Amino acid sequence: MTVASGGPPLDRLCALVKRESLGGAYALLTFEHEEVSRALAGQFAMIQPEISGDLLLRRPFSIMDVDSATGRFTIFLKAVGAGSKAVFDLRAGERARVLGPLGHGFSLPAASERVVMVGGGYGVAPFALFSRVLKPSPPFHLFYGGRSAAELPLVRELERRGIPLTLSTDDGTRGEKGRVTGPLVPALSVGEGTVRLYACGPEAMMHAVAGIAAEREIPCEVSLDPWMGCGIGTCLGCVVKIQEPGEGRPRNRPACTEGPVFDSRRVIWPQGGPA
Amino acid sequence: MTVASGGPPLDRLCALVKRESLGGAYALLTFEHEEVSRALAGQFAMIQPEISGDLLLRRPFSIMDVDSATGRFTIFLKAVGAGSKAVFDLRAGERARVLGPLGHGFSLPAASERVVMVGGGYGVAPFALFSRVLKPSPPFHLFYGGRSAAELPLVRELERRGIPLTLSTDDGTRGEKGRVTGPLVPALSVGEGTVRLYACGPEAMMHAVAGIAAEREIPCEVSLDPWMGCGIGTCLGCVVKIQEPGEGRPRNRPACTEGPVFDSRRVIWPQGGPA
Amino acid sequence: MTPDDPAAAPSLGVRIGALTLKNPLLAASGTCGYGLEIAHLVDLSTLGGIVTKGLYLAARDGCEVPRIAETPAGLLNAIGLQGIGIRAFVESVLPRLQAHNTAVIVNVCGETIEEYAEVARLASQAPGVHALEINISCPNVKTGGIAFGTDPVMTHDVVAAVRRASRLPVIPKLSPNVTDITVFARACEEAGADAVSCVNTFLGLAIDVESRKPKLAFGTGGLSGPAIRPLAVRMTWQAARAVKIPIIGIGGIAAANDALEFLIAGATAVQVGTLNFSRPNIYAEIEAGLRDYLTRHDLKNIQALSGTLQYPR
Amino acid sequence: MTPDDPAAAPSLGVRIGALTLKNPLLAASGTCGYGLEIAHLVDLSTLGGIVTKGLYLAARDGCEVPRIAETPAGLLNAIGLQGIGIRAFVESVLPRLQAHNTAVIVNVCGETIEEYAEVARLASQAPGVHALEINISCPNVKTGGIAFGTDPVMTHDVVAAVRRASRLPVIPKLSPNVTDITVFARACEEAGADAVSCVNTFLGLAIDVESRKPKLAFGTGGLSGPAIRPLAVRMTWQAARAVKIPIIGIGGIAAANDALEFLIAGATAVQVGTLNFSRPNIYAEIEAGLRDYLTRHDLKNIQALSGTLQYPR
Ligand SMILES: Cc1cc2nc3c(=O)[nH]c(=O)nc-3n(C[C@H](O)[C@H](O)[C@H](O)COP(=O)(O)OP(=O)(O)OC[C@H]3O[C@@H](n4cnc5c(N)ncnc54)[C@H](O)[C@@H]3O)c2cc1C
Ligand SMILES: Cc1cc2nc3c(=O)[nH]c(=O)nc-3n(C[C@H](O)[C@H](O)[C@H](O)COP(=O)(O)OP(=O)(O)OC[C@H]3O[C@@H](n4cnc5c(N)ncnc54)[C@H](O)[C@@H]3O)c2cc1C
Ligand SMILES: Cc1cc2nc3c(=O)[nH]c(=O)nc-3n(C[C@H](O)[C@H](O)[C@H](O)COP(=O)(O)O)c2cc1C
Ligand SMILES: Cc1cc2nc3c(=O)[nH]c(=O)nc-3n(C[C@H](O)[C@H](O)[C@H](O)COP(=O)(O)O)c2cc1C
Ligand code: FES
Ligand code: FES
Repeated sequence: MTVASGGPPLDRLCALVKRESLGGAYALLTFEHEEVSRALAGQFAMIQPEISGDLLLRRPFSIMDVDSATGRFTIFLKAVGAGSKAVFDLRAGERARVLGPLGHGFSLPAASERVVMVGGGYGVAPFALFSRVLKPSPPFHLFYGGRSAAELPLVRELERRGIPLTLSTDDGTRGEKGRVTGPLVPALSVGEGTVRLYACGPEAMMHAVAGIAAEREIPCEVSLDPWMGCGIGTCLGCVVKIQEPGEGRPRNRPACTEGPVFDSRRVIWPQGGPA
Repeated sequence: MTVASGGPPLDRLCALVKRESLGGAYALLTFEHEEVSRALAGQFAMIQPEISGDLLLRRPFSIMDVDSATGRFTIFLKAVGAGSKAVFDLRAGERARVLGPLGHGFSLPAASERVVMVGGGYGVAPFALFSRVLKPSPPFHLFYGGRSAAELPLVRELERRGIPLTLSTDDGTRGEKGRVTGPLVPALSVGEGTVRLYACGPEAMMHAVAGIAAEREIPCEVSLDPWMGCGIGTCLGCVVKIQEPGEGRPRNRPACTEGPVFDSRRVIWPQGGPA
Repeated sequence: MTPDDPAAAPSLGVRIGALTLKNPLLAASGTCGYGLEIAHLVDLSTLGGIVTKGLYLAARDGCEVPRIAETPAGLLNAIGLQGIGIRAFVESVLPRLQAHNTAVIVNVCGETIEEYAEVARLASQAPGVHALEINISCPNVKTGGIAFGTDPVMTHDVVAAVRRASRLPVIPKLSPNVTDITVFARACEEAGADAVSCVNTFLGLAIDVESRKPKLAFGTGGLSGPAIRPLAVRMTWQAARAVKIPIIGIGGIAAANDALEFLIAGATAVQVGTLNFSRPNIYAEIEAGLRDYLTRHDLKNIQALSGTLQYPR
Repeated sequence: MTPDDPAAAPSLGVRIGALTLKNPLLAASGTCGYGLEIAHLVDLSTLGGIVTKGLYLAARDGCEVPRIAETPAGLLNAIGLQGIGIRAFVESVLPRLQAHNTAVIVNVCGETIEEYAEVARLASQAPGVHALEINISCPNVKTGGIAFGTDPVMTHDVVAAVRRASRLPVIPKLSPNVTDITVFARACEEAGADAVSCVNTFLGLAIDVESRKPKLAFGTGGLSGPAIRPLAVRMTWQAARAVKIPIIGIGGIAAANDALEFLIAGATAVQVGTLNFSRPNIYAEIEAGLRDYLTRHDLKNIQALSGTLQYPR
């Protein structure tokens, strides 16, 4: 597979070319979409089955992998509600409306920076793609946490790709027991060079990572996960509170066009607290 | 296959066990539904895919065949709009909500009566089932008409069942050229015994057959085809104007519960005219 | 188990004035015939009750067909209150209904205030009628109907007249086709209503573009079904804050969660309408869902849920 | 080919007062940003025009999230008119919009009549604004908005004030949350409006039953999308019969046939709202459908279709 650079988004009715169940509510879905096959890590696509019944809106999914040579991209999907279930239920050969690539992805680390990625739940998806553009030196590492072993369905795929992994589960059924921030904190002080953090997952997890980063003054990017209606900045449903350096107070910014990846220092969390 | 007698309807979520395409918008669909598998000819079922999107109502379909031994029934379906298309698009193994058997079927002929059936379009379906309960003597005959050869998709199936057939098409691409009433009229005067007419198809066709029956004082039943919302007499969407013998004037009667099969002399046609 | 036993099954019983329902689920007027039509598919004794198709003094033929058309997640209808008339109902339907052990609510119609009162009087005299729902909100008739329900003074007068004609609980059914539903809920309360049903159908129009005619023979029709649910929930919430009498929430209920929305918004009971057509056995599913919800949320009875919406500010 | 050539392609051009649109398809306010946001996905020059997100004098932050929730075939929103303010629009957006060769209609908002007039004045002075749509119908703000649009006197006064402040075509946008939309259409006509937009969103409420809170942070919201189409078509038909000025039909348009329903009901142009979110390139499909319809029905121009509904009796 080849990774190429992101370009302008296009809306296409495109076929699901491959569907791989990962057990439970998880699956990998591969679509044919030239523009999205050139997406950058952290970008996403808005997806809806061609026949979508009484659900009007598409749902956002991160790009987990791309192959610009064949014009394909893959998402890692967890069916949680009606919209994601409809995409989950697609069978190979059926078509979906796919608009992408959308949003701003992760910024690349400086040559000297050690990359530490923290993924929770389906939030681990963009790090599969991100790992492909990272150089092995300085080393990068992915902390992948979930509620239980069954909620870490991407482990095998990440291992297959040779991504250095540390696993954790809330219930201890796989990896370290407890939050993903448990093994993360000590790891930040081990190893050479400066660290750069990237986090994507449940809000509470990202908030915690942002706090850790703030405390240690580590640069950190978070990929926010608001509910999105359009993906292109028109519905204003996905706004997040962002404090831009020059501005007097935080403003509501559409995460779809100005994010979903933000510098964690700019984010005003609903929970409040440090960051 | 065995035919048994109709019983009370039941609403079941049942599997599509077989789907046979007949080309174009036509297909034969076989479902598992014990009660409907004991339907009488002329009865129907209200059907909707389990996942029906933003379409609220089921659609009515005549029972084309039953097999009470295996608890299955078959419909002959033409996809015309969104509701029938949704049923048409079901794949084997998928489930549908099926309520049936519903309505009153055709009454049986007297032992001496020669049966002449007239089917147009998907209206031919109930005659496949009806033919199974008719005795070969006195003989019965089915006139099957359509716009063109492509609109007679059930011919092969009817032939396979050994049903005596006369075909006609408006454009002459199969059988006699012209309306189905063309070959019908002369046939009524040939042969022994008294005739009993049964018609099911487009309204104009049934109106014409009812006129022919009235002129010749032949008993005739028509299976009316109004738009139905519920199939059980509650929505009052399917009413037809019926003049009952003892009543001063015609009344709106639900075709789903009082029909769909009516004595053609009772029907007040929107077109007016004899009947 | 005593009623206070914390492990007791939660109670679904509700009270609407003097009327006690074994659960808050009613079949809506015009969507369950006179009850008997659905009795072979639904065990009526498992329902809180049924509301009959609208009844005038005399039998009526209703509108011409087409009478119904589907719209996105909705149903547009102009049946025009075809019905057998109150006398035929009392004589030939009611006796057979009683065996089914469910509350019977008669949907009272009229072209004049006097006719409403007379239908109410006849219904009240008959044994086995438990309450009267006053239909001042049908959009599909040329006289009466919605004309009463979109004028607060006429609403008041019809309700007061029915109130005088009957000792049964009187439940006017509000029209949603108004700027401010609270004005009408209050008019009903002042006229002596025991509860209000909220809401009837929304006036709509669907056009067949090929013929350039309305899809319904009558022209306009009433919109029902899940499409209208957010509007009906909003009106239920508004009405519940405006009056002290109970509200029966109606509009697009297709699942337990939908019924819960109305209850949380302030309804005491709910009616299922359009969904009866496609899901005649929907009540069992909704009832199970309500029980499950009460258990999960540790609520002893469903009345405790009514009006518990935490509205911002 | 001359315009009278029977074989000429049918014309989609329409006139709304002094405003000429190359076709009757407009992108609705609040669903296309300020136009530029969608320009990489839709060739704006193929649209009749775009209506901007609502603009006040100053920038606004809008409501808290969640701001949108899906309902059956509908969308409930309470954005709360987040926007950059008229001055920033005129200075930084308008110059870039002009290159796109489409009609630009500014959606004018205000908390007071004076603010409406001032926004209108600033918009009218700027080059490249083709008309003003007066938003007197937003249900998601605490001051102004729907309060103006559900009172015929206030409707009249706002429209008259904007009329005085601007020479551009003035198009008040009606609220559907009223008993009789014709009263409001007439008030607009009398106040000097050049057309009316029909309609804004319907006030709705969706509840998250687990938390017993509204699904939207603001509480209630405005319902849009195919769910409301039959209601919006009915109102368009009523308004078109009540006034002489043109109507712009809005509500749940998702296909050419939907647009045709509004036109046949009496609209001169239409707006597509919610469907922009899921089908940003829907205009090409609708336009092709309109052309096909005109050809099949042998109509030379789309204006001939307006109000051709054959209503019974
Ligand atoms: C940038 C981005 C990338 C994503 N990437 C992935 C991915 O790679 N894989 C993946 O599986 N998922 C991903 N998601 C999440 C995915 O989009 C959601 O799971 C999906 O939108 C949920 O829709 P649903 O209809 O299935 O569930 P819903 O029924 O919509 O509910 C899902 C959750 O959202 C909440 N919710 C529903 N409506 C609203 C609303 N109006 N406002 C706020 N909350 C609401 C519900 O309460 C519930 O908790 C991503 C989301 C974003 C924003
Ligand atoms: C008793 C009975 C038995 C039937 N048996 C069969 C069968 O065996 N096989 C088969 O293929 N079909 C059968 N049908 C017809 C089938 O039910 C229809 O084709 C189907 O309901 C059409 O629904 P649709 O959604 O596909 O089309 P729609 O989009 O609903 O349109 C189909 C036609 O119905 C018209 N229509 C739509 N809505 C209304 C309305 N509200 N009022 C009046 N007309 C309307 C449309 O204009 C169009 O001409 C039967 C119908 C009845 C009543
Ligand atoms: C076909 C049909 C017929 C109706 N007839 C009546 C009626 O006779 N009297 C009445 O008060 N309401 C009548 N209604 C309104 C319903 O009782 C109910 O208020 C409305 O449909 C909204 O609920 P729903 O969305 O669950 O259908 C009718 C509704 C439909 C769809
Ligand atoms: C998210 C959203 C934001 C909206 N913002 C505005 C607005 O700023 N001004 C306005 O007049 N209408 C606004 N509307 C209303 C639409 O312009 C339109 O009138 C309504 O959505 C009905 O059309 P539809 O069903 O095609 O969406 C908004 C609608 C939505 C869904
Ligand atoms: S998702 Fe619509 S503005 Fe971001
Ligand atoms: S289909 Fe509903 S009454 Fe016949």
